[in-house]
Amino acid sequence: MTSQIATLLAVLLFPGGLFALVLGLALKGADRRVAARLQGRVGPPLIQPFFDLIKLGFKRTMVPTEASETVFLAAPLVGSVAMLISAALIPIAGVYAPDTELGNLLVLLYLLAVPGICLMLAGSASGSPYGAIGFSREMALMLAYEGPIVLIVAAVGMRTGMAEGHWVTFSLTEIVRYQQVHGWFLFDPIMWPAVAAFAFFYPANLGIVPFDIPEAETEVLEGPLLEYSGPALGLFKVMSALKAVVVLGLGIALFLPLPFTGPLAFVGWLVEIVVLMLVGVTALRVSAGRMRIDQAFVFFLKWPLLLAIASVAAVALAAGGAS
Amino acid sequence: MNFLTLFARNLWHGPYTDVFPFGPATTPEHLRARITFDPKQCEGCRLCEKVCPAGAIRFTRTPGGMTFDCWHATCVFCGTCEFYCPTKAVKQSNDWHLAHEQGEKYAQVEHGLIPNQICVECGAKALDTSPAVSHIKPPLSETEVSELRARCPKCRNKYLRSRKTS
Amino acid sequence: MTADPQLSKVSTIPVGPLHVALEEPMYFRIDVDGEDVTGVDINAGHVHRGVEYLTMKRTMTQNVVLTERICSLCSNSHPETFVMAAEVIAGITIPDRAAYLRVVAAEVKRVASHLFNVAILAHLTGYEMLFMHVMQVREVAQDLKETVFGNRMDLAAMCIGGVRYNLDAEMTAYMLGALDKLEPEVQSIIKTYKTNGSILRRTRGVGVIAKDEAIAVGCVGPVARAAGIDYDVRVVAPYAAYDKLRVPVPVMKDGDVWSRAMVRLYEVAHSIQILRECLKDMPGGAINLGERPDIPAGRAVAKCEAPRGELIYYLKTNGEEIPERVKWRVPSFMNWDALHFMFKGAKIADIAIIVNSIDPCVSCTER
Amino acid sequence: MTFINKLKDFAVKSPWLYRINGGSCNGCDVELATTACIPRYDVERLGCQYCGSPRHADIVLITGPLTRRVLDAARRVYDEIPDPKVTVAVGVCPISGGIFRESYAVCAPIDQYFPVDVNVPGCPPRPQAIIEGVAKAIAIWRQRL
Repeated sequence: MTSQIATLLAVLLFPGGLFALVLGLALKGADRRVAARLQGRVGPPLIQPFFDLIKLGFKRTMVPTEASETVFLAAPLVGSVAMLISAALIPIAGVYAPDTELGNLLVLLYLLAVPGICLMLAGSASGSPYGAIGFSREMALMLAYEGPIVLIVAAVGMRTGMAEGHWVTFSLTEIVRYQQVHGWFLFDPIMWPAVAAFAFFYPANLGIVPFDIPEAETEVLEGPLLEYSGPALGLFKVMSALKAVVVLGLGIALFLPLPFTGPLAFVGWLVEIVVLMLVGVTALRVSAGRMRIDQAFVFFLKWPLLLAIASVAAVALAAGGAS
Repeated sequence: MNFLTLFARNLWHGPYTDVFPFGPATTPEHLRARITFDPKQCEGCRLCEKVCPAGAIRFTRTPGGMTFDCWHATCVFCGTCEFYCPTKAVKQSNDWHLAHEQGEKYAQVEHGLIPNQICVECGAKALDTSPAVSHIKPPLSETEVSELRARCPKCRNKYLRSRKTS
Repeated sequence: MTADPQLSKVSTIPVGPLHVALEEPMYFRIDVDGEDVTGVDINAGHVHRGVEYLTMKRTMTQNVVLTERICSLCSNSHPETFVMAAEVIAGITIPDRAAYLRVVAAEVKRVASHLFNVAILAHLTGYEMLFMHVMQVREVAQDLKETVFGNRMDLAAMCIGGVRYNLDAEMTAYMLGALDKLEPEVQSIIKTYKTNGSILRRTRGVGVIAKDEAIAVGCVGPVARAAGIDYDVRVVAPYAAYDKLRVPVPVMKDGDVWSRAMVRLYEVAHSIQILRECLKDMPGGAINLGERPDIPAGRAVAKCEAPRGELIYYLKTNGEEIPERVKWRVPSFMNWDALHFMFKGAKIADIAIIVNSIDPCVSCTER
Repeated sequence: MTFINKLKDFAVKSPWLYRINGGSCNGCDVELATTACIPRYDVERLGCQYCGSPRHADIVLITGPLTRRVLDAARRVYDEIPDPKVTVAVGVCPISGGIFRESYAVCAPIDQYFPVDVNVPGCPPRPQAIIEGVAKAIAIWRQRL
């Protein structure tokens, strides 16, 4: 019973739920502010995403006549809930470790695919031709980036698992604990291909330039989001804010968890995620142009996939050499 | 320029943003915005009404004289009226604060009245317009201009003719 | 490449008339096979305001301003060509200083117009920082227009028989200062567009038109010059003071979106040089003929090089204040047909980029 | 009630803009793009953001004299904007028809078709004047929330 309450709290309050939502929105605000600075502007206040969200709450949600209403309204809800749960699966080194039953990388991977699927559903349910193009682009992009991430996760799992004496582990808690003892995978040359592949994965998953192709405003108006308004649009904003926390948190857990405990570890984790957001997302987003979907697809089949395969091979070879 | 240089430059320089609307905005001296009208200087030739491409300027005969109206909701701020006005009674100021709420839409007018006067010579009712004096030789003195102004168009002609002969 | 079997068959998507990527209302019906464009149907007329009809309701003086409002991006070329046609009919030679001042107004507009177009190109490729940087550089030109001419878009520089604005020593110094600020920035922008991967990836080999196709549809302006056609009205048939100035004409061979952007950027750099030369050689004297000249009955054709290409005016008068007929052929009208060639083999993502690359001025074309 | 009012005070800090081009000569549209996007004016300071879809918009800016051909499209798009919304007419053309007033192809003034709230005269208005108009529109929007 207590474990169920703990899980519920983890999903609703910390580190999922409210905490992740506030953090995600704050990250988005920081992203916009810093992007503006890099572009030579003042930019919006840090808490602008909160204002946006409150504003959307006061607006009406309009359902297009051609849309299938249930799917149209359910898509953002399902996406947000999936992200809420996955935020509870991300360990914060030295502060929070998810329930071993829950804290499984494979579950997380499935949950991470949900927002993409929701966007696809939203696009096709809205009945607009741009939504349909958004659907096909999102699908293509997902096909392109889902392969590498599975391999990356496998490589990390194998590296940890083999060192711990079994074949492979999918427990994030174990991966974090291993790194706390043996140092970051970021500094482990064998893991570098995996790190590089992950660096290609997260912009695509977060849908930022150069991979914001499904939502490209100047090409397909905002694609799947075109027909959304009011609270439903707000839910999509919530989903994307949570996703930023989940994906960046996953990156931290996989490659650079801090070896501290207590408040210091928590503050350290916050610093890590903010730095990742500003350097990895904001700077990238403003300094590049968008790719075309065919270019992105070929690009993903080439580099991240190769790197991911290389990382699995490297881990396997290293383990073979050691034994 | 590569993006890192641009990053560095933007961060080093700070935002390029103007303070407006939280502070004053820069306004060039020659900005063409709100039309102003000075009835004292108007010659009453109605050339501005004729050249105005948008039909924003209207002169109307009223019992009290002749009114000038420039509708800022129609004016295209081209400055043609100012350019052709022989006495520079119509001028374009650089006041660009023209945004208004819909309720005030029909109040966006520059209004002026060229009043009637009684001719000092013949007693006829005529407009108190500024006399066109630029091409007269020798140039009129100030007292002559004010004397000329106090007359109706007919008596003005008479006045000028008598001046030439003297 | 198609991911969804539903979309693998040809479907039609409407672009516009109100589309965020299009500055103006324009309506395309695009047949797509997945992401590939298979057919384009351009549906025009959304910006038709009946300007040709209005020119026959207004006097010659009023028409100078009316033609300026046909389009704000080439707002100087329209009245310039119109007054040139009127001056041909009336047999007026404008003062030397007026001729130079006309060149100044035209080149300032060209700088702003071209920079706007290349900035939008960066915007359409999603490269926001470059877009903002170019727009910020363009602000120098905008400030120059506002300070010297009094408006950021419509200069109101032309009148029949000369120009309406004058440059004193202070203004000249200000303009030279602005040009000094502009020039290094433009050079660095040229370098960026030449080397930046994001731009090159989306623009090289996209929207290609070959030289013979460009000749066949009669392309003009930067579109023609990017396809290897060396044609510039300023050189071929000099007007105003262009016969006394050195006008370099940049020509490129590839005929793709990138070449068109580069031609525009080089022209910006050349325009700055022309402006400097103008300000240096500016003769003294009158700026216009004073009164409003009478235009006798007659017919005339005049042409000039607008930022988008060759602009031709036909004017017929009957001795009255109101012209009998005014007709103009705008550069975008000629470049419009080139879109059919450029869309061949394009992707959905390229549509906006290709349309923007001819710098379409719908409001000129549809009046 | 005060809590709701407080929330509304926060909500007005996020006015999203959408522009409808009613057949304008580009002048106002270019100035809108300038106002919206470039560092010098940076409306994002006010929380404004240009959106690609009418469904996301709060403040709609209409330019151009509203040609007959574009009228239906403009009305359709206008109806897609969820309430509460505020309409701003930018430039003299939508306010009165400006220089195109007498043309057969022009439906201006647009207040016959749309409930206009704020007018920003100018041909085209300077970006600062547009920002001033948007600020007025935000004040009206607060009352409507």
